[in-house]
Parts: sequence; structure tokens; C-alpha cells
Amino acid sequence: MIGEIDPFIINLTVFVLAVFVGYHVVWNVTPALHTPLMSVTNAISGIILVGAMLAAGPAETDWGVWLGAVAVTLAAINVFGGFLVSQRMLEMFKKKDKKGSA
Amino acid sequence: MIGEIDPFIINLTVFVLAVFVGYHVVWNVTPALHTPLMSVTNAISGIILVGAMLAAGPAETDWGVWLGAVAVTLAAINVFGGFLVSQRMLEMFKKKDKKGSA
Amino acid sequence: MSANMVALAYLVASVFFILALKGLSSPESARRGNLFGMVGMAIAVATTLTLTQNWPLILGCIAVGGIIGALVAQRVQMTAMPELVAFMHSLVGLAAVFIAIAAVNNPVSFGLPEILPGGSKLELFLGTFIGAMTWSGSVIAFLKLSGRMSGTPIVFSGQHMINLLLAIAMIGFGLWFFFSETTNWNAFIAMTAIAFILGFLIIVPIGGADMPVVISMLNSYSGWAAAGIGFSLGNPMLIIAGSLVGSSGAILSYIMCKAMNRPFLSVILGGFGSDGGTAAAADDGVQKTYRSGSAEDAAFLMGNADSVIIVPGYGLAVARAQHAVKELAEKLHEKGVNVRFAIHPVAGRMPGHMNVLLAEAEIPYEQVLEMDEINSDFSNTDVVLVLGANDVVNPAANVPGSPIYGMPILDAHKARTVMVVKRSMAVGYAGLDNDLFYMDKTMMIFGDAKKVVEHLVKAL
Amino acid sequence: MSANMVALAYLVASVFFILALKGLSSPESARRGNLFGMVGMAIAVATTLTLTQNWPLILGCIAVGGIIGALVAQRVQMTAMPELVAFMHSLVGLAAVFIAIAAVNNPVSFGLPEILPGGSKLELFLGTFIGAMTWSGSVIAFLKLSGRMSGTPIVFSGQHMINLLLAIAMIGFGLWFFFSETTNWNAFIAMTAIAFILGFLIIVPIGGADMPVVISMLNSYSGWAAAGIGFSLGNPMLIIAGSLVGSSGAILSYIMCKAMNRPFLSVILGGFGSDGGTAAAADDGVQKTYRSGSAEDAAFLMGNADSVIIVPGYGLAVARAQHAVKELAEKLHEKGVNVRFAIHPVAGRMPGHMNVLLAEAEIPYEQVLEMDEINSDFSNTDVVLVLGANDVVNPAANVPGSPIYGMPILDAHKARTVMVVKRSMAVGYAGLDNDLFYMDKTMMIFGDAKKVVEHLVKAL
Ligand SMILES: NC(=O)c1ccc[n+]([C@@H]2O[C@H](COP(=O)([O-])OP(=O)(O)OC[C@H]3O[C@@H](n4cnc5c(N)ncnc54)[C@H](OP(=O)(O)O)[C@@H]3O)[C@@H](O)[C@H]2O)c1
Ligand SMILES: NC(=O)c1ccc[n+]([C@@H]2O[C@H](COP(=O)([O-])OP(=O)(O)OC[C@H]3O[C@@H](n4cnc5c(N)ncnc54)[C@H](OP(=O)(O)O)[C@@H]3O)[C@@H](O)[C@H]2O)c1
Repeated sequence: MIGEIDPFIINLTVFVLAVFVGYHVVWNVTPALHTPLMSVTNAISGIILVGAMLAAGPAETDWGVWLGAVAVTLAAINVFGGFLVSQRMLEMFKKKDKKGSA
Repeated sequence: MIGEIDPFIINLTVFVLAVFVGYHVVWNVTPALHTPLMSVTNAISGIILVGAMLAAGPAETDWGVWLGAVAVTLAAINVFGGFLVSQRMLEMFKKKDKKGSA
Repeated sequence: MSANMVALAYLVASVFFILALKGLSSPESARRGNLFGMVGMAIAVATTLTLTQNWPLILGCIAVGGIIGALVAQRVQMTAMPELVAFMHSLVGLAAVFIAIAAVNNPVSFGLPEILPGGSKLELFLGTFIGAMTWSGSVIAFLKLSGRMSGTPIVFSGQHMINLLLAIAMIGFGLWFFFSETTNWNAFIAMTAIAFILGFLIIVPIGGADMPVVISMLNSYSGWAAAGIGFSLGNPMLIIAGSLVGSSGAILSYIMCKAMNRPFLSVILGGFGSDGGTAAAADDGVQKTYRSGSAEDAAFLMGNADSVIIVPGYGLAVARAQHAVKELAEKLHEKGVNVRFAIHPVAGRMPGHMNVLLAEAEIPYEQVLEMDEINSDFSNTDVVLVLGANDVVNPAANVPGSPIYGMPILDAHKARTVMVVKRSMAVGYAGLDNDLFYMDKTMMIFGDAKKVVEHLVKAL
Repeated sequence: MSANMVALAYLVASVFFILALKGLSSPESARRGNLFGMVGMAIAVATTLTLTQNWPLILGCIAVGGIIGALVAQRVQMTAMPELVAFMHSLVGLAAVFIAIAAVNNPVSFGLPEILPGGSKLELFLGTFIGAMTWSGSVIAFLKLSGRMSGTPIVFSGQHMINLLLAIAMIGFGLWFFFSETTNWNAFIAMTAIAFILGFLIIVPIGGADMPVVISMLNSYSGWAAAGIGFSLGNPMLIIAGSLVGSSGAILSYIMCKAMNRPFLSVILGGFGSDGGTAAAADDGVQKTYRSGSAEDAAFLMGNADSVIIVPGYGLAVARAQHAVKELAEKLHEKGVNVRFAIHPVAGRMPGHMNVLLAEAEIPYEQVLEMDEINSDFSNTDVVLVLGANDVVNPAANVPGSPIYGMPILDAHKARTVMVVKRSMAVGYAGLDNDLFYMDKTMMIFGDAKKVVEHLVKAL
């Protein structure tokens, strides 16, 4: 059956399920980690990098490709910055254990 | 892109997301309602009725169709019995409110 | 309906099923959740009806099944819920087998090619075998839980060997079916028959009280099987609903095994647990003494207590004592006693069993507390009344080397006075003697739970 | 790679993203979660790389961006997290606009037809306009949060009218773009430019302290936009990751609005909140009196208390007093005082702001309690130290008719003694006078939070 279904309906199915997953996963995040949640989702929204790479992808380099390259750079700042700053923050939430074992 | 993807991968995507949803939703069920959870999922597993209807569906009624009809009956017992007994049980969990408002 | 409309309707039905389970997160929203489940099923069935030609026959069958189901649901005793679930479960298994046979007979009606492709054959093989095992396993579970068959594990030597040989034979026939050019009915029927027998043989060695884990596991399997059929038909409805049921069964099995502190595999391999009727096990040579008292003694002590915790167990369900208990709680409440109920996650014979019984008796659920919520309060409690519970209050769980070592228990032994209502000194489901019964502060009150509680109410 | 392999890899990456967010459910698993997020991103990027021809250029750009990102992440002060998120957010918006322009220029490289179909045009229009607004909105948020621009709402008459006219113009150019046979660059550029301007104009009237809601909302929008692009490219990776981000932003906005007891719409329409620097509002004609004391007085009282609850607020972040506070807590602890921290859900300028600062100072998170956990303990507490907080302890929230009526607050006013550290009698973000400051049991200690706390530590 799935072969005959319009891609839009399939996308919609995936979307609806993903929203349910997101809803539950985010509500389970502990309030103490809401700032890291913001920065992790910020990093994940850097998935736009995938789109930017497609824009910078074609072999003939016209101005659109250069625009794509700039987008790649911007998105990469977001991805690296987002994950690394989250890492830094989350390390802080751990410190206490270190001291306990020291 | 989704048009070129094998239906199996699409099904897999839907499956993986649905398992995540199921996992979260079930863990959020309060332990006091674990028996109703069993009977509700029992009723939902009556979704096999959909398959039974397809088996009983064809116009030329050979023995396969009759088998399908029996399957429809069995699955229907499950669906109706499951949802109604859940309803009966859950009414009990409510009774107390009634008394409070009386 | 076009494939797109069907897919869209199925998506809507799936969302309703998800909302149904979400509703069960609290007693307030649970009834609405169940309603959502019904709506989802109605949408799924109505949608599928447009794909069939035989709808008078189908609607007739649904009506017949529906009436039977409704009658069963209306008549069943709340104490019989475990067997009901097992019974209903067997129907799903049987229906799955019939559907698989019908699909082999006429693949086209399922949108499959006339000559079954290998993948579909594999899926039909899996569907049939899981369905058949679900059926026979659930039937045994039903018989054991309803007491129509002894709960004692049926063990004989070479058992696992025979099962292994049968499984190999079944897979052999499955391969024959798989590699036959045309539809090989002989192989298919032989395979199905062996699956039925195997289902019986695998389940009989499992003790009656392990049946809830078995049911839950089979429930989970049937969910995964539905999802598997969904893959072969490319039907997201079956995939999503199947995954929900599959996760639910798996999580419940996990919760039960964890609360019993037993590995899942040991439950499934069987041989554990008795009917609960055997006499106290060998007592290390030392004759232990216990104190027994009358309902009047107990009523006097409870009437003068500040706080009472009631620990219900399987015996409450056997005796159908829930309504008497409700009266008892009210009587005590009138005397100014703080009465609460402590529920162990595996008290009784299915998860949440006690909650349903207490809810049936209209005991407000604020008085009914889970183990984690109440365990620290036992030490400040005057009287604990253990009503037909045994393993869930057995302090042996704290002793390394005990078979139930590590199982979380209700700390009834920490209360100032313990009263235990049961019919004899017999062991519970785990077959272990219970040191709680021999403590100085413990008083045994022998008798059927319902009768004893009724006496208590009168004496108060 | 074949489309199937790509789709499979994207599915794996999606699962990693889900696990990343799941990890944040507890501080113990959070770092592993973040790692999962990185792995997911690495898989997504590596997979996409196989679809591009220009990979030296792309890898170079990623390297440059990565280095900049790493440096920023390493250097940023923890107190500057709100502005950092706003800054990073603006980059996503700008990247989205560039991608949309590139897609209009060369649709084929995105797997779209040479002549853009209507649906894709619509999606590109939405993507551009949300991206542009995200960029300009986040830039303003960044400037306001980092203090480079006054947090005061910029309001002028006819503001909403102008915005409406611009929006209509933007949609008009969008329609022109949509109905043009060939690629209509004029319409597209005009539309984009208006979207940028509109982004500025819509955000400027919103007060500085409402920026977190704005950021969160824009974050949510950018998630939905990514999901939308996923629809047009049939890319499940973008759909799933986008939905996760979208839900997260929406839920955080909801939580913030609920904790402030303000409808979302009133936040977005703007005009609320000041820089926090204005003098105490009109005091109903009556001159209210307050008592102020020195750090030494406060140290004496706290040193002799049994229990102290510290309520940190935005002022703690402004003063960067977290390390000093840690020393204070340790000093008190050595004296046998039971020290705990009470965190209001919207204390500071982003959700969880205080938790991060206290974690940075290595204050064990068992001492750091959420509002619900600690609110009932205030009445049994000797001393409450309010450190640069204001609105979150304003009892006006209990007074019907007050602008913050209904906002849940920390019950600091129920403690035996209240000490408030701030620089003046100025109002907080909500612009309201705080009756807590005028209570008989309250002592104001004026000064910068860090300096005052350092004095306290010395005096103890
Ligand atoms: N709930 C679940 O989901 C689940 C699943 C799997 C396994 N289990 C197992 O089931 C057990 C449940 O523990 P439990 O404490 O509830 O039950 P239990 O340990 O089986 O003990 C029940 C006790 O009730 C007494 N009893 C039986 N009929 C009675 C009657 N009519 N009146 C008064 N007393 C009666 C029995 O003693 P007498 O014969 O002396 O009267 C027996 O000792 C645990 O071992 C658990 O691991 C539970
Ligand atoms: N956290 C979020 O996610 C979020 C989101 C949106 C809105 N908000 C809003 O932000 C507010 C947060 O409440 P809050 O109590 O944390 O902050 P607040 O009400 O804004 O008060 C902060 C106080 O800190 C003082 N202060 C500033 N700098 C200081 C310094 N260097 N040393 C000492 N004190 C200093 C200020 O008084 P002086 O000027 O007299 O020193 C001010 O009264 C709430 O109204 C909330 O609704 C929060």
C-alpha cells in the first residue's frame, strides 16, 4: 500500500509521530537543564547545514554556490558553538561528582 | 527524495518513531492504571480486525472468506470486550468524585 | 477510497490510539483516553470497510462478536480480570492464524501478488507461528489463572529437548513452505500444527503466578507481529498500533520482572512457583513459634491505633474481600484512625490488580499509595493489616542468598504491630516461608480474608 | 550513496537526536545526550557530503565555521548565555535565507525541477520570510540582552498599522513571485527585504526581559521551518530534527509564559517591561518605610540561623556573583547552617539560567531546589537571602488586580527574617513595587550583589 501513497501523506505521518516524540522528550527534560536544552536544540537546528551543503554542492561554482558556502559557514558556527557550549555547561553540572570521588 | 526511497525504509522510519512514542506514552501511565492499560492495549491489538476484514473482503466467497469472517468475529469480541471492560474499570476509578459532588 | 485517503484516515486513527494511551497517565483523563481508543478503532474499521466488497457479512460478524464482547465485559467479575485478559488474548492469536491462512489462500485480497514473494512468505510464517503460540499459550494461561487447571508447573525430563526438536521441525516445514514454487499447503499446515503444540508445551512448565508476565509478553509479541504484517502490507496503521501494543507489553513485563527481581529468561524457562497451597517449607530443624489471635483482638488493637496501613495481596482477590475492606476502612475512619493502603507493584496476579479491586469498592484513590510513596511511613505506623499478601511483605527479600533476595518489598515488619490475615501458615507464590509471621509483634488471624474482615467490622 | 542508504543514515541520525534530548532528563545522562547529538550531526553531515560535488569548499567552510564556533563556545561567560543563544539563532535565520536564495537560483541542486513548482515556491517563500524574521529578531534580542541596546520597549503610535501594511506588501510581492512564469527576482528580493525590516519592527517594541520568550518562539519557528523544507525535499532528517526543535521551543515558551502568568499574545505584541532601572513606582500617596542594614548585620543574623534559603535572581547574573555565593554557602555550612537555594522557573533571563550559574560555581545540585520542592519550607526557615531577585518574590502576585496576579512566586515573605540584596529600591522587570521590601521583618542591603556577598563572607 505504501507504494501508492502520496509522499505528502508519508511526510505527514513522519511529522506527526516526530512531534509526539518531541513533545514527550522535551517535557521529560528536568527544569534545571532548560538552558542546556535551549543550546542543544539550537545546535540541532543547525541541521539547516544539510540544506546549506546542498546549496554549496554543485560543481559549477556560480554565485549561488558561494552563497551556499557562506550559509555552510554560518550553520557550522551554530553547530559547533551550540554543542561545545552545551558540553561546557553540562560539565559544570558534573563537577560535584568529581569532587566526591577525589 | 522520499519518492525514490524503498517502502521498507519508510516503514522502518514510521516504526522507529512509533516505538519511541509507545515507549514514552506507556512509561507515563500511572501504576495504579496498569490493569486498565493491559485491557486497553488488548483492545488496541484488536486492530488485527483490519486484517481480518481484508480476508473476509473478496466478493467470491470461498472458504478463505469464511475463515476471514470467523477471524472478524473473534477480533470483534476482543475489540468490544476490551474497550467496554476498560470503560467499566475506569468508571470505578471515578466513583469517588461523584460522591464528592453529591 | 483512494490509497491517500485511507492512509490519512489511518494516521488519524493512530493519533487517537496514541491519545488513548496518553490518557491513562491519570485516573481523571483515563476515561476520555479509552473513548479516544474507541474512536480510533471506529475510524480504522470504517476506513477498511470501504476496501471490502463483502460488507454485509463483515458487519454481521462484527455485530455478533461485538455482542459477545459486550456481554463478557459486562458480566465479568473484577477479580477475574487476569483470566479475562488471557482469554481475549487467545482470540487475537487465533484470528491472526486465520488471517495468515486466508492470506496464503488468496494473497490478492491483501494487495499481495498472486504468487507470494519470499518476503511475504517469511512474514506469513512469522505471523502464523506467533499467532498460534499466542493462542495456545493464552489458553493455558487462562486455564491456570481461572483455577480450571492447577497452577503447578508441569515439568518432565527432556522437556526443553522436545521443545527444541519441535522448533527445528517447525522451522524445517517453514523452509519447505518458503522454497516451494507454488503454495505448499502440506508444509504450511504441518508448521501451524507444530506451532500450536509448541505453544502448549512452552507454557505448561510456567507456574500459575508467572502467567501475568507470560500474558504481557505474548501481548507484546502480538503487537510486534501486527507491526510486522504492517510492514508487508505497507500499512502504517498496523505498524503504529502494533508498536504501541508491543512497547506496552514489553514495558509491563519489564516492570513485573524488576519488581519480582527475577530475570525475564528464568520466568520464561519456567519451573518456578507453586499453587500456593503447599505447607510451610522445611524450617531448618528449628520449630518456629507464632502467635494467633481472633478478629475481636485485632479489632480492639486497630480501634485504638492512630494510624493503620492495610497491605492487600492476592488473597484479597481470591476472597473477593474488597467491599468488606471498604467498610472496615470507613469504620476505622469514623473512629479517627488514619487508614491508608499500601500497594506493591506486583501484589496480586497482574500489575495494578489491587488498585482496580479497591477502586471497585469505591475506596478513594488518595488513600491508596504506591510502595515508593508509603514505604518510609511504616516505621511510624501503629498497626499494619496484611490482607492475603505474603511475598510482597517477606523480609527474606533483604537476606542475601534468599531466592527473592533483592526484590523490593513493603516494609510491614517495621510497624509497631503487624496483623496477618490468611487461611493457614502456607507459603505464597514464591514458595518461601515468611519470617514476618514469626515476629513477636505479629499476630496471625486465620480464615478467609472476606470473613475475617466482616468479623472485624462487626467487632469494631 | 543511494537514496535508500541516505534515508537510512538520516534515520539513524534522527534517533541520535532523539536520544540527545532524552539524555537531558537528568544531569547524569546529559553529557552523554549531548554527545549523541554530536554523533547524530556528524552522521547527517557525512551523509550529505556524499551528495555534493564541491566537498573541499564545503569542508573548508565547515572548518572555518567550526573554529569560530569553538572559540565562541570556549570564551563566552556563563552569565552571557541568553545573548549567545540569541546570537547563534540569528545565524540559523541568515543561513536559511541564503539557502532559499540559492534554491531559487539553482533548484536542480536540491533535487527540485528546473522550473519551480507552485508548492516549492510557497515553501521557499515561507522559509525565506521566517528565516529573515528570525535573523532580524534575534539580532535585536542579542543587542537588548547584551545591553548594547536599551531593553526599554520602543513604542510609537501607528506601529501595529505600519507592520500590518508591510506584511500585506510582503504577501503581495510573494504572490507576484508565486504567479510569475519564470523566476521573478525582483519580487523575491523585495519580499525578502520587507521580511528583514518587519523582523526588526515586530521585535523592537518587546521589552528586553521578554526576549527569552521571543528567542524560544523563534527557535520553535525555525524548527517548524526546517520541517517544512523537509516536506518539500521529502527529507525525513529535516522533518524529524525540525519537529524536535519546534516542539522544544514551543514548550519552553509555554513554560515561561505560564510561570509569568502572561498570555503568549501579550508578550508578542510587546510594550511590556522596562530596563529595570526606573525608580519605584507611584506609592499611592503613602510614604512607605523600609529598613536597611549593613553586610555585617546580615552576617551576624545568618551565622546564628539554623536554616537559610538563598533566592537568586537576575541581579546575581548581572553582578556575576555566583562564585562569591558558593563561598558564602560553604562558610555557612561550616557553621552548621542548613543552606539551600530556591529557584523560580523564570528567575533570571532564561529558563534554567540560575541553575547554570550555580552549577558553574560548583554548588552541588542537591542543594538547589525547584519552586515546587521548596515552597512549603519557607515558613520554617530562619533567614531568606534574596540575591538580586525581585519579581519572583513579589507578594503582589497574590493580590487580585495586580499586573502579575496569579504568577506563582517563591514564598520568601513567609520566612522569619528576609534579607534583600540589590543596588536600590528600583523595580524589577515587571516594573512593580515590591511590598516584601517594606515588611517589618525585611532588611535591605544595598549594593552590587557580588560586593555585598564578598563582604558577607568576610564578616562571617
Ligand atoms: N501482580 C503481578 O503482576 C505479578 C506477576 C507475576 C508474579 N507475581 C507474584 O505474585 C506474588 C504476589 O504477592 P502477594 O503477596 O500478593 O501474594 P502471594 O505471595 O501469592 O500470597 C498470597 C497469600 O494469600 C493467602 N490467601 C489465599 N487465598 C486467601 C483467602 N481466600 N483469604 C485469605 N488469604 C488468602 C495465601 O495464604 P493461605 O493459603 O495461607 O491463605 C497466600 O499466602 C509475588 O510473589 C509476585 O512476584 C505477581
Ligand atoms: N527566566 C526567564 O526565562 C524569563 C523569561 C522572560 C521574562 N522573565 C522575567 O524576568 C523576571 C525575573 O525575575 P527576577 O526576580 O530574577 O529578576 P527581576 O525581577 O528583573 O529583578 C532583578 C533585580 O536584580 C537587581 N539587580 C540588578 N543588578 C544587580 C546587581 N549587580 N547587584 C544586585 N542586584 C542587582 C535589580 O534591582 P536594582 O536595580 O535595585 O539593583 C532588580 O530588581 C521576571 O519578571 C520574569 O517574568 C524571565
